[in-house]
Amino acid sequence: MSELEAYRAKARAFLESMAPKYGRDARSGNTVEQDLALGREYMAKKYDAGFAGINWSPDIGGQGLTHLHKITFDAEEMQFGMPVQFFGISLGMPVPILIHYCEDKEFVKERVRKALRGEEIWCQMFSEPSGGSDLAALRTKVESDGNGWKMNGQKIWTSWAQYCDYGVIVTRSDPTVEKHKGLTYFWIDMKSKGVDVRPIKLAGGDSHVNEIFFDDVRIEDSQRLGAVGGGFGVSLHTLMIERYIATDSGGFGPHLDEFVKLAKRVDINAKPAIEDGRVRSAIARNHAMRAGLDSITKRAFAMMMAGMQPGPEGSLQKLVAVRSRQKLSEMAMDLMGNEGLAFDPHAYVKTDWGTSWLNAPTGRIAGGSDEVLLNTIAEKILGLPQDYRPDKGVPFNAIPA
Amino acid sequence: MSELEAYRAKARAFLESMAPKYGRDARSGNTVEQDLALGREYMAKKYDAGFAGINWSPDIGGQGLTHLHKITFDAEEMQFGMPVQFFGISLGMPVPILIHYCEDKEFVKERVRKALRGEEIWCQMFSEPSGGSDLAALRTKVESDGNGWKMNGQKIWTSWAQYCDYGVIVTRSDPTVEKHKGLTYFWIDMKSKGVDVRPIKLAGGDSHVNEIFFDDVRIEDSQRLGAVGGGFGVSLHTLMIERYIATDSGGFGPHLDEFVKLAKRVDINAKPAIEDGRVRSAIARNHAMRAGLDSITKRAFAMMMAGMQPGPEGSLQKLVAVRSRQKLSEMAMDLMGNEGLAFDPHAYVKTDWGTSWLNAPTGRIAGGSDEVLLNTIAEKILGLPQDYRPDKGVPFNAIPA
Amino acid sequence: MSILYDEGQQAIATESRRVLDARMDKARLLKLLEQVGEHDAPFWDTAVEQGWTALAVPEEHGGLGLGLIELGLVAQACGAATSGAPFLTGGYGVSQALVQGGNAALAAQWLPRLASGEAIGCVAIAEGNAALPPAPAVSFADGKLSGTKPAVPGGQKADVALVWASKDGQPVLVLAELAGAARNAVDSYDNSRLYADLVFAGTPATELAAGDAARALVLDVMGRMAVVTAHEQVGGAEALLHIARDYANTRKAFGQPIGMFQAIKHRVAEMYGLVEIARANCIHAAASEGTAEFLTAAADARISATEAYDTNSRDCVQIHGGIGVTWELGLHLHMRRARSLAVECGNLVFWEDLLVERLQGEVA
Amino acid sequence: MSILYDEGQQAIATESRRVLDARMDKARLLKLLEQVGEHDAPFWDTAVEQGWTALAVPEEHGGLGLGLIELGLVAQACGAATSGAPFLTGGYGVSQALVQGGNAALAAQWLPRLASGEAIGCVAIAEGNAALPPAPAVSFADGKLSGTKPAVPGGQKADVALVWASKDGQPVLVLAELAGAARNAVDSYDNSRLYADLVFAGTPATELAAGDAARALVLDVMGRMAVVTAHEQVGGAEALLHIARDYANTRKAFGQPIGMFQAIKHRVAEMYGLVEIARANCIHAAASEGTAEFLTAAADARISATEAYDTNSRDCVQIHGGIGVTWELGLHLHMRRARSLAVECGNLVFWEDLLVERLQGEVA
Repeated sequence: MSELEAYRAKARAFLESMAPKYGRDARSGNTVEQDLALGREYMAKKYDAGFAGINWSPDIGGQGLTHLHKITFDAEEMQFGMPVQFFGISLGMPVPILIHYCEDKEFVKERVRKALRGEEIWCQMFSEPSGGSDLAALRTKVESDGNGWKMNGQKIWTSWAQYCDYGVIVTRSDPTVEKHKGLTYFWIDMKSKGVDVRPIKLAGGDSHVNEIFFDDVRIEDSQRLGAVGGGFGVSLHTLMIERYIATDSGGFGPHLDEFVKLAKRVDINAKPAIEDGRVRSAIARNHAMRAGLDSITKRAFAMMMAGMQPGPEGSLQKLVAVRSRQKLSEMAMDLMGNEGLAFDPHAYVKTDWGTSWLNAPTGRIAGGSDEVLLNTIAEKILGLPQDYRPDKGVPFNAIPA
Repeated sequence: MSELEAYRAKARAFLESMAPKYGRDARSGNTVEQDLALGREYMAKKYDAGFAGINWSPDIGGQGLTHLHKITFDAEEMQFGMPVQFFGISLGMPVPILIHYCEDKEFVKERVRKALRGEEIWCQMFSEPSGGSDLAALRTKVESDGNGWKMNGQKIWTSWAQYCDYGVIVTRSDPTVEKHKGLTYFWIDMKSKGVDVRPIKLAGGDSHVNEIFFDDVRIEDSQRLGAVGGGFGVSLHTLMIERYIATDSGGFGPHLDEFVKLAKRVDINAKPAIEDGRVRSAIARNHAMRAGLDSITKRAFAMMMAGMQPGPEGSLQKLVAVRSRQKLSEMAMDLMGNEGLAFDPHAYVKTDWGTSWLNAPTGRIAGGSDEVLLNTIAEKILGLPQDYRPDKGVPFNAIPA
Repeated sequence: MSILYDEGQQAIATESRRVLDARMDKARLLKLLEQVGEHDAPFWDTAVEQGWTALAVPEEHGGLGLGLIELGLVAQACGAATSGAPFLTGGYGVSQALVQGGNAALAAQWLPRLASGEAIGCVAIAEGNAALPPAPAVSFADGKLSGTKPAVPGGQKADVALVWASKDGQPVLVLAELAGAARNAVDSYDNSRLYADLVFAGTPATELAAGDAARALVLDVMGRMAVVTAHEQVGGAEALLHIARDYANTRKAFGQPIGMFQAIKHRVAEMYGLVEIARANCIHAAASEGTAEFLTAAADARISATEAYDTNSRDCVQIHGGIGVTWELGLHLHMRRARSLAVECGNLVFWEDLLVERLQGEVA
Repeated sequence: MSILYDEGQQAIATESRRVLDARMDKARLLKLLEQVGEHDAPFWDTAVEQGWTALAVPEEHGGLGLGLIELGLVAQACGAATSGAPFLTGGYGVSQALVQGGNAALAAQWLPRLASGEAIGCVAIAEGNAALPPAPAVSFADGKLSGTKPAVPGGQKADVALVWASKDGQPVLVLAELAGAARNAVDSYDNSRLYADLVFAGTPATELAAGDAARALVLDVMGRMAVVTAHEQVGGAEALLHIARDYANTRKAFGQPIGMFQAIKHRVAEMYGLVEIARANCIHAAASEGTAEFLTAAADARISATEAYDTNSRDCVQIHGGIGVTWELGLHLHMRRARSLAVECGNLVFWEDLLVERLQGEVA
């Protein structure tokens, strides 16, 4: 057994010991608040067991293992349905950026420990109402204020901000230069005066994202991460930290087996649905697509194990998987006929077709819309020209609103 | 029976009398040249019987009937597979433009009579190698030459030019103004010195389109149609003359009945293909699509009969029908399995799936590509903004090549 | 057959759109999504007040004696407004069965009440996942119904139901008063449809047709309801087209309206194509009422309208980006309605099969 | 299973691409389209010279003893070049049947000749429109074959055929020398595939497997040929992706490269996605040779590769506009090959069904 396989076995043993108290079944019926409390408990257990900060340096409280160990643990953990959704972004992006850019190392160590133990949560404030896919168009502004800064503006789509203690934020410090040049990046205390977090209810009924308003919020210059005017670079760094996080070729919806089971259970015009060509085609095409994505992931993993950089085809995962999940979910609802009209708003997205369908549009937009992903593939991988950009080379405050 | 129905009956009687000598079966196996000779004969018969220039003024030799009479005759004629493909563009666009713009009425009358009788054929020279979807980007240039003009350049995709006596052409007379402003329109004698017509072989193996090279071709100013610099307007007029020509919801490929027949004849894994859901879905979706297009056409007809302007939805016909025909043809070939590997390059596009498939790409490009049609729908019908156009407002000779 | 709307029909279209625009309240509709057992009462009052319930009921029974064309136009306006009550389609299904069924007394008893809006009708054909079970499990014997019909639209509040049942191994269509039946409300993703499992335990009912006559009648009723629903779907799909177009023209990204990007622009053009093809099929189907080709035309309309509404709701949300998935903006009202209407009165697979079986007969 | 290519495999990929790039001649291939009975002789000479015919033949029979991974890489290069001879896949099918079949003498007789390129093999399984007829009409009795196999790839020039036949109501796989069979050349849209109807009238043949063993063997052989073909399809689809990308970057319309229009740009990105998914499935399938999941992986590869090649040939032509449909530019070489490969060794419907039947077993 390779060292990595031994690690996987150890992780699995730990997770199995945790599952009765923290796993999918134990969480069933929890309110968000109950689930968060349970999640904090579980994170502390994970920390104590040595499965926190797996690939982070021991200097700041990590385990000093490789990215592969981290992915291995995450892939195993995903199967148990642990209440970790609150901590994924926190530990995935803001805290690593803090580690990289913040100069007060004692402060960093304390934050890292609390974030890993689930005692504190960090959010990432990038998007704005006017921005959408255009990150550099942001308008939240900071102005010099004594030896610090004063911030005013608004962010949106910030996950879990209502439960967060800290956050990282990119702001416009200079509107007179080209739009991606006048940005500066900070960390802030979410409990600061002038910060107002308002949850946004989504189409599926839940409210895990927020609008955040800033009214003369005071920021010390020591909270700055990177240079003044260097915020766009830090933002890109943030987004690129976790290139190969655990993916799901099912687009974070139900496994294809669930569809096959449904097709075996129900009839189409008095014949088993699984014998119907339409259903067979959907199953086979989805299987081939998912198998391809899985094979891409496995090859990326193998390349990382061999010390190589994985290929760019990993960027297809979300685009292809979530779009397909949306249509497959619709077809599953069609097959269920009147039986599928019933709906449980608390059902699990990976086993319930209605929930999967209702939340699929969010998946196709969050973390890069289909259109942005296609543009990125075309430009970055294939070398096609950028779209026409009338805002290019123009000072931010000269772009027509 | 309405007057129009009576007309339809009369047309049908004429066509039935012609079919044994000129119809689909009689033409089977003809070379292009034989077919052209037969076509000329048929056109003369049609002229003598009073079915030529149906909706043209009696002043110039037409029948003085309505556009509806014309469509009625064309729809009937289409069912007989007469050899009229050589004359469609000639009578559809260049000759009407000549009638409208040419001031020498005796000359026009003579040309009209010969064109209607199939003795002379006209082509329309618009596209250029550098142009593609961008009509106004054309480069074929004319320069003043005494009291006339001298033309140099190249046109492409000109249907049947190798058999044509005359043609209409749009040229660049002034490269120093914005690209759609410096154009001038002429008719020319295709036998003039300096005109070199070279047939282009297409993917399906036939050569009904041509490249045409012009080397110091002399044009009299009396051959000009419209004002100097007014060529773009005359071109648009040309393209809009026949808005509701006879359409075909099958995308000019086989009728859906042919597909149903095939599906009844062949098996999929030892069961009749017609019972397979994939096949059923293809049939049903295509039927619904074609029925919708047919209903649009019938409503347009009804509106014209009521003296109203038909709705813009008529512009969907070619886009939707040809694209669907391409995929349906592929599926038919799949269903035929090894039997469908055989191919007759002279098979009829409306009954043979292989021929339909091989020529479908031409259909999706000629007469406005899918992309141009979608742009037109978006801009002209829905009021969406035009694409970015860096050539807008720029003199033609200042646009980077 | 294809028709141009006459002046009266155009007036119905304009007026129904106008009234619904004036009274439509998105906040009210959003609230209904989270309540089981409530429909959009102001909409239903409007429908009754405007005489929409009477539209397709024969004049001798207190109706206006109009047909599918007119009802379709109203349904289209209702679809655009995601109006929150399923009774119009259900009431039409019941009244058509009464008109065509063989019981004049029953027709005389119920049609005037359906026309006036005093009574609410629903149609219970489906069982399990089957839109039209060939041998329904709900049974009819000695004038009494037994068994359960799942998730019947309007079932929570209807007074009377048209029920597809079995009697001595033969199918029958019967009319049952629901006072004597239990209704288990279904919590759904589109709650104003008022889905209920109707549980019959010896519920008295009256036979309208049996055997082959019942088979022919149930198909005709389903075809008619499918055409009304297809109009409703076209109304929704067209509303989404307009919302998407307007957003693409006003929302800016990278310094320009997002409608300048062909990914957006061409998608909106495709949405238009889907709407117009479905609309054309709807007009044709409504005008084919009573002809031999009616069911074929109804299937064409149903298939293209379902595709249009599902696709346009997917694409309209996608064009909006983040704001498109918020509760407040309410695009999910259309998304949910697209799905509930796609399932009610037979899914795509059902209509595809029905259409192909009819075409098979035509091609020798 | 999924693998990274080792150095030797990478060298095979690079070298086969290099050789074919150097010797590929579009004019020659275009000419072949209009001739019945001719294949691309320089390509076939190259294949023999490079040892591609020997690649997957066991060493004891004069081969190189490599497997599907290596043959797949060569097939991918051939696909990119629309190489004009079908013998590589057919020869592989025959040699695999010989290796796995129960006749050592026959294997010893033919494998060295197939490896050296001295003999050409073809595979005749399909009948009518069925890729794998459960009860083939071609019959085998007393060591002799009777009946016709339609449009066999390579059939015009092959020396030996693997034939799927019936014997006493059981299926058999037999090997027949074609010297004793009639071949009716089929005029096709992709003539260098050398399709011929093989007419057996008492042609001598030797049995390799019968009954269930024959069923298992024919599926394995078809799976292997499907994986080779899928690699060829990926090669073609990838070539089209590159052609489309380059054209989008250079061709200008309305004053800018057409690749700036998202209708073009996003379509090219989608082409990339189809290629990479199919490629990943091909690698996985080739690496799964001999495992229990091989046929599932082969079906995944075949389905995604067929979709990729068909779609990319449609879209690459469309991106080119008028020039894309000219004979000279030759994109139709890919268009035609996409279709001929989609039909050879089982169409999409066949592989979808096979895949679903295997998945059905897995899901309890």
